[in-house]
Amino acid sequence: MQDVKEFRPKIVAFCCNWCSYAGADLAGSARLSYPADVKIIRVPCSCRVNPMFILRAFQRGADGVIMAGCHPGDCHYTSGNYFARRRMTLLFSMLDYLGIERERTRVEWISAAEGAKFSKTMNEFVDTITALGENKRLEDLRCKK
Amino acid sequence: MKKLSLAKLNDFFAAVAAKETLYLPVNNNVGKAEYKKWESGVEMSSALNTVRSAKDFFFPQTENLMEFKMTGKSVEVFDTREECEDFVIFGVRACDAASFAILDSVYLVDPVDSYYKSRREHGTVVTMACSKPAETCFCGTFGIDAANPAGDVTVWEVEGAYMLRANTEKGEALLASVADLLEDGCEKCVEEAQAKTRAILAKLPLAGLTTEGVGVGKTKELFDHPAWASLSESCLGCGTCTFVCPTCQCYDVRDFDTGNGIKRFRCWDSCMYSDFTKMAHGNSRNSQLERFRQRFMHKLVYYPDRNDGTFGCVGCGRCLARCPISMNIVKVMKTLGGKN
Amino acid sequence: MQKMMEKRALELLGDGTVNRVLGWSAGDFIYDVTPAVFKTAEEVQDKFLYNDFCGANLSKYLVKESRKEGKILVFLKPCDTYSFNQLIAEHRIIRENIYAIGVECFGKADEEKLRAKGITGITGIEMKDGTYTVHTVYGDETVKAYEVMADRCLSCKSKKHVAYDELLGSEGEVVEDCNRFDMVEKLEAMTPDERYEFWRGELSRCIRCNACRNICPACTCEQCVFDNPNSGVSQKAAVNSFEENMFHIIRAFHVAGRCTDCGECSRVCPQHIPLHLLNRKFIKDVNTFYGEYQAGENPEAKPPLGKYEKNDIEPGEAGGAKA
Amino acid sequence: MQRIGVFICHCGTNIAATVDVKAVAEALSHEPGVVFSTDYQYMCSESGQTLMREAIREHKLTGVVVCSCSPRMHEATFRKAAEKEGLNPYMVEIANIREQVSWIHKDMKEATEKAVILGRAAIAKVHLNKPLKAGESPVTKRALVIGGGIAGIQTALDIAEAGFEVDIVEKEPTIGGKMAQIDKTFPTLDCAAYILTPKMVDVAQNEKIKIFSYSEVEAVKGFVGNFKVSIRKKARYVIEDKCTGCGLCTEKCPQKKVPNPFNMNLDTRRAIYIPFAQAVPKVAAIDADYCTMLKTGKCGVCSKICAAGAIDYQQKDEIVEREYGAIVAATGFNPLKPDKYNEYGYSTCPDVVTSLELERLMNAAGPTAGTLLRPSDKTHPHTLVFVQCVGSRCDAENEKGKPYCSKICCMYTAKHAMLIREKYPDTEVYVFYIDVRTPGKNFDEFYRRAVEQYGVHYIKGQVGKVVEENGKLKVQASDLLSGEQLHIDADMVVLATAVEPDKSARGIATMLTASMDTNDFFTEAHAKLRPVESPTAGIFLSGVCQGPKDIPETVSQASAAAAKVIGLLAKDKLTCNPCVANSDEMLCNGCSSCEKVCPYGAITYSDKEFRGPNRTTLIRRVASVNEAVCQGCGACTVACPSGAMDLKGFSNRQIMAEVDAICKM
Amino acid sequence: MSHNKNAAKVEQILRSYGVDVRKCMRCGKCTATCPAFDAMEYHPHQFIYMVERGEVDKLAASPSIWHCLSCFACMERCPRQVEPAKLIEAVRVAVVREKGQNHLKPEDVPALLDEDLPQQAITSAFRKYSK
Repeated sequence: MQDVKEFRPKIVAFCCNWCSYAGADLAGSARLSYPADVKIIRVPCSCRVNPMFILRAFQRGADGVIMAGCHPGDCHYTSGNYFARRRMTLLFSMLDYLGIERERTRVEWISAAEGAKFSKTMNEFVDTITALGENKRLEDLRCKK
Repeated sequence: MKKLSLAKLNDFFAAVAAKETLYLPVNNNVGKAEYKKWESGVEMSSALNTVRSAKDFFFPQTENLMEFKMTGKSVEVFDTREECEDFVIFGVRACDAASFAILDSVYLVDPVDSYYKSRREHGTVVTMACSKPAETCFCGTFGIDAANPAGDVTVWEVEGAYMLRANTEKGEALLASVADLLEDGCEKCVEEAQAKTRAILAKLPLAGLTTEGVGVGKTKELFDHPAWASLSESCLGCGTCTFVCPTCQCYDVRDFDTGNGIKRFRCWDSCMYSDFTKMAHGNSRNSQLERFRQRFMHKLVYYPDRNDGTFGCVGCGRCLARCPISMNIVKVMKTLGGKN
Repeated sequence: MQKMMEKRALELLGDGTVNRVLGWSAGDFIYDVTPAVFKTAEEVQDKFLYNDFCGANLSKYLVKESRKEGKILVFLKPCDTYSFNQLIAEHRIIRENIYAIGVECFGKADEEKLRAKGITGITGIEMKDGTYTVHTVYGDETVKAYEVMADRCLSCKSKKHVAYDELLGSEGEVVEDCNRFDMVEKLEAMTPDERYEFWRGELSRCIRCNACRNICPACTCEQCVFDNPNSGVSQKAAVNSFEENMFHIIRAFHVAGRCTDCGECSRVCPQHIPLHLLNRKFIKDVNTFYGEYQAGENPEAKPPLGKYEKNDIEPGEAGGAKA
Repeated sequence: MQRIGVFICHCGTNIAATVDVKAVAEALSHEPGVVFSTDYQYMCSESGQTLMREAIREHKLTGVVVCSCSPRMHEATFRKAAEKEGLNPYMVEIANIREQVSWIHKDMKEATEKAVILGRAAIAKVHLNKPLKAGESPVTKRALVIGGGIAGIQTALDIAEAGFEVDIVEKEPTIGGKMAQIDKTFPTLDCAAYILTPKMVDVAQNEKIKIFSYSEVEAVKGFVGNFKVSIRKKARYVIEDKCTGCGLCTEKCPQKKVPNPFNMNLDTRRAIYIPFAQAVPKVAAIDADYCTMLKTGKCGVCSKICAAGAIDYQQKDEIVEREYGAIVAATGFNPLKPDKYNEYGYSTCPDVVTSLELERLMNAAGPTAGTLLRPSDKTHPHTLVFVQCVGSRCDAENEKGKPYCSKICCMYTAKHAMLIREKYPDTEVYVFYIDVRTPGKNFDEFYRRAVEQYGVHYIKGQVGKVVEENGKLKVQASDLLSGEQLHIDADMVVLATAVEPDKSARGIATMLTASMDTNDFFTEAHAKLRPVESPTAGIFLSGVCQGPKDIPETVSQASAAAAKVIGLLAKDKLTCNPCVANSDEMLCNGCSSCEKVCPYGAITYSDKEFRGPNRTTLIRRVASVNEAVCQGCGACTVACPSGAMDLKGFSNRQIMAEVDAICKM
Repeated sequence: MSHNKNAAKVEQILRSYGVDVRKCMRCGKCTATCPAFDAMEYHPHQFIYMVERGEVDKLAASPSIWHCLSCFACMERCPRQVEPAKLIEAVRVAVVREKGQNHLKPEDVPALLDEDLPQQAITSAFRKYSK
């Protein structure tokens, strides 16, 4: 048997401060674990997430990027996630169009009360990305060690 | 003079490629010619010329210079230079062949650009005389003979065969290495082919274009010429002309932070860009007029001033064909005084 | 048409309505037309041209020109009027300083298609009754206009002038059965792998000359993020596949909902990359997900990314990988 | 280059049991810019903070990274501690290694690695942090209440009670609103006038309250604490200060045939009128559409008989400019006009009335002086049919009605049925309902009383059609529980029509940049936690303009809105969140993309001069952000193609630095 | 009792006429409106509920569906756009299809037509009287 190093994906999660980041805190308090491959970046609102950040993450070696925000209608800033939803819909569709795996990007609406959903979503996402394997199509070889 | 029967062309390519990498113009997925590595089955393009010039071989669009890394308080520097191997470029036209001399005059004078020099030394240029020039061609204006290109080896296509002439030692060596595929050539056939080509060249719409009004010593006269305003008015400031130009040689040095260290690379720059030669105090040329003027003054005045009257343009016509708004060096020359 | 345009230009210059004319100026080979500002009647008489090779969209020049002293006359083809409107919507051009004349367009020719037919050494082109007689140093060639019509004109979305002060010819109509999304659909029907291969094949030719961006009437930023060293994403060269993707995805995203589909990006690409297919994907998606929207049609309309519906489609539901 | 101090918190064993805190401190000490790195038992404790403060002083730190619990927990604590030591609080960043690491991971090696990465990301961010200063803006200590119904009245009274000035803008000649038209109120059945009138008088007498009656808001400028409002005082042709409200003119005016909207047009009034006896202000107004003098220049009766000389036919609309710190929308509602429902015959049969019309028909001050009579022949009705949910609870695609439940109809119908049965025991009263909805204190008891004590016939079903035949209203209805189709010969049919927001609300919302839902109800900042605030700072909501409500609910909400206003006006200065958007004018195109996605209207544009190439001057339209209004969501930053718009504290480069640090291979 | 029996058939009926029975809030206005009430065993609001419950066969077997006059009053007045008349038509069509034969010859149709009749009423009437 060849000794193959187990593939551990790198996953960036953009979480809005008011819902999803609080949801992640709740997941933590409730000890609802999810893989350490997920690293969270706190943003004020999902509408702060620029498509450039997502591409940047892939460039720098991320294998999956997930954006989590308040449920539509519950945005702390009333409308931010609606705009974010349109932007991500178009961006993801474009990535798909360019032949970049659709599953590498995901949007979830997770409220501050949904610690369980946060954990479940992250577990699922890690599984999906692990199954997909390394990000090859949006990588920047200069950033590989 | 040697002769290569076209029936043996593939054998010839195979024999060359067996020793060193062979590049030649090939049609790409949209039917335009670009230089590609020869492999069995690859066919040479019949196009007059490639979209990008052959300067890429010696002066590529991007090139890593070195890397460095900070660990704690110290900086480590790594030489990332890759050893250049011998290669042959086949099918270079007279204009591009002439452009190498212009690049040499920049990069091979002190301080010598060692990256460029290494490539030049390893490269053998096989040129191909033109037989069907286009309306955008005006190499003759600069004294370049499309029917008799320079290069290490020159090739003419005559009926059913190529005539090959080695011009340099490198060229001799190349032909010697494939001697068993070659027969003795025919000087007369070449002369006939040249005469044919020259007859066509004389009929081209730009055949009468002269360098009158531009050239050595014209800086004062032309710098404040009122025509620059209208000529540059529609320029978009894109870099298309400079990037397809075989003689444009400006580059920028940039650092890329990979997260694990810095990669320092150089890449083509364009004097048409607003951030060209931007320095601490700002830009030296603030308006598109100044930038536009710079490009043409450089090719038509400053360069000849410093190089015994040799112009910085070889008349390949790429910028004429590619400029999004069809403003180009020919229109500039005509406006500044050159007669058609 | 050229005569009428010239006449109006001279009249308007003459009576002082405008002090400049933005039009197309003749070149050396009929097809190499340059956008130009004519300041005198003599210049107009001498150089003004309107023919089947006047494809350049003049509206972007108005960003600078409309801020200059006095009123400028501009000639706009139907598709240019959409860009014109969009620039007005974005406050990029000052309408009061412009006198816009709409001119009819029946599709423009693409000189690349002449070249593709092996026609070279062109010394002149005669255009008559939908036929071009091309004089070359190698003899004359005849081609039908539609054979060498630009691809973007073959899938023209609208022959309607949506903004003008005056019309020469008819106002025109929106093309109802426009086929401009055919290629997008074809790509969508491919597998992700095929799509990936397709786009790699195209985008890998990019030389980052910025012609697409600089000609684009939607790209009028004072400084592009990709040129701004402080943006953290500046790029000067298409160093590798990532940077090619990054530049083109972000550029398409930045003009999403603003791109009028004028097709200038693909026209000017020296490497013949079908960049319009990126923009059209966004246009098609916007139409599918958020209802029909044509940028530039109505300067008052809210852009699709500047509004929302509560029941908009979720990112996970849109598109999706095909087997 | 920043000088960064890193502090790893053990959080007792909360973190330290799973994360090798010493290893993290060691690893992070090698990061660029880090000059100090340590770990400590409890960073949030007094001694932990002291440790941090000493390090700031000793190592001249310019930035601090605390690896601890969620920033939602102690970010403020650490920022305050840093500030005490003279370090700008926004130079402190938190890496969440408790909720995101130690509590969810078991493997120590993995957890430690992740803690280091999160620490690195925070360090990378701090490198780009800039000291931020919260801006301040003054507060105009006066509130504007738009609408003078019970909601507006209550809000104004409560604000005035706290000592702040309040203006009420009411578009009618009097305040009082819908409640003034109502006869009795559920579930206590006390008279609306008895409870409303004293409040109206309080308003009139309160020195802090100024009423702009017969006036409308024309334009709103400014932002929270600093609104500038133009109010149009419509010409009423009566000088307010002179009119004594004696009412003589309203009796002598020869133009008698003016429909009386206060009585739902069931009777008439004169061209000069005071809407009702208890009107506040009690000042007459001339209806220009009917006044003979204004129309033809001949008459002048009122002017002749007015002893106070208050009539002024030359009066013009007047614009008043006022400044406010807060604005309350209390624009109220109207009952839906059921004229699209041909099956109920509202437009054709005078005896088919709406519930508000019935209120007037039962009111002592109404057209029938309180005796219930049929409008058609002024006879006493014996059989009455009430229809519930007219225009409420319709499908979203239904053009005639509204999708929501109007909430108050079940209760006022029970009230009507009960009052009629009490006063006229000889009547039969039928109520056709879909559901009877009575959530509220003593509400269901009230409804049950109508059924059990007063014998009102509640029938589950709907009325299908009403046809007038020989002076009777033939009502065809379904009784779903018995499975029958009923045919009732009724004398009157009463339609419980839906409430709909006042038509003026939409325009007002636009002026206020307050958002509205598809039904034109104002949207609240948070459906549960901020129900009386609009998402736009400084705009508050009171009454039915936010959603259907009964009187007690309206009054509570009105007081709640007042409390919020008082909280705002009590401040001398407003401290702004410094993490707000910021536009780089050198990069801005003025394209308005950002403005379109700003939920707060915080972005404005102006033409500015810039230096162009070669000593030229260019004028460009550029965006600027009002820091007092911006809430820092960042929507604009992504809408901006040129990158001119960025968010302080969460800048593009900061977030990308975090991305880089996290993804670093 | 299952709310899902006959799911496929119900789905087919609903989809064929674009009716959504779940929109019904059981107000009974359709039944209140119906001029053919007395002739019916089941009434319009029950049609809706029966389809929702999957009792299509029971409904199809009832003569009630043929008593609908297709006057569309219920459709006009339904506050929730449930459109009972359309549903009834859908059930009738399903019944007719199951019979697998046409009861009227196409060439006989024109003579029976009255220009003012709504199209749906015509086809509906044909089905009804050719039973």
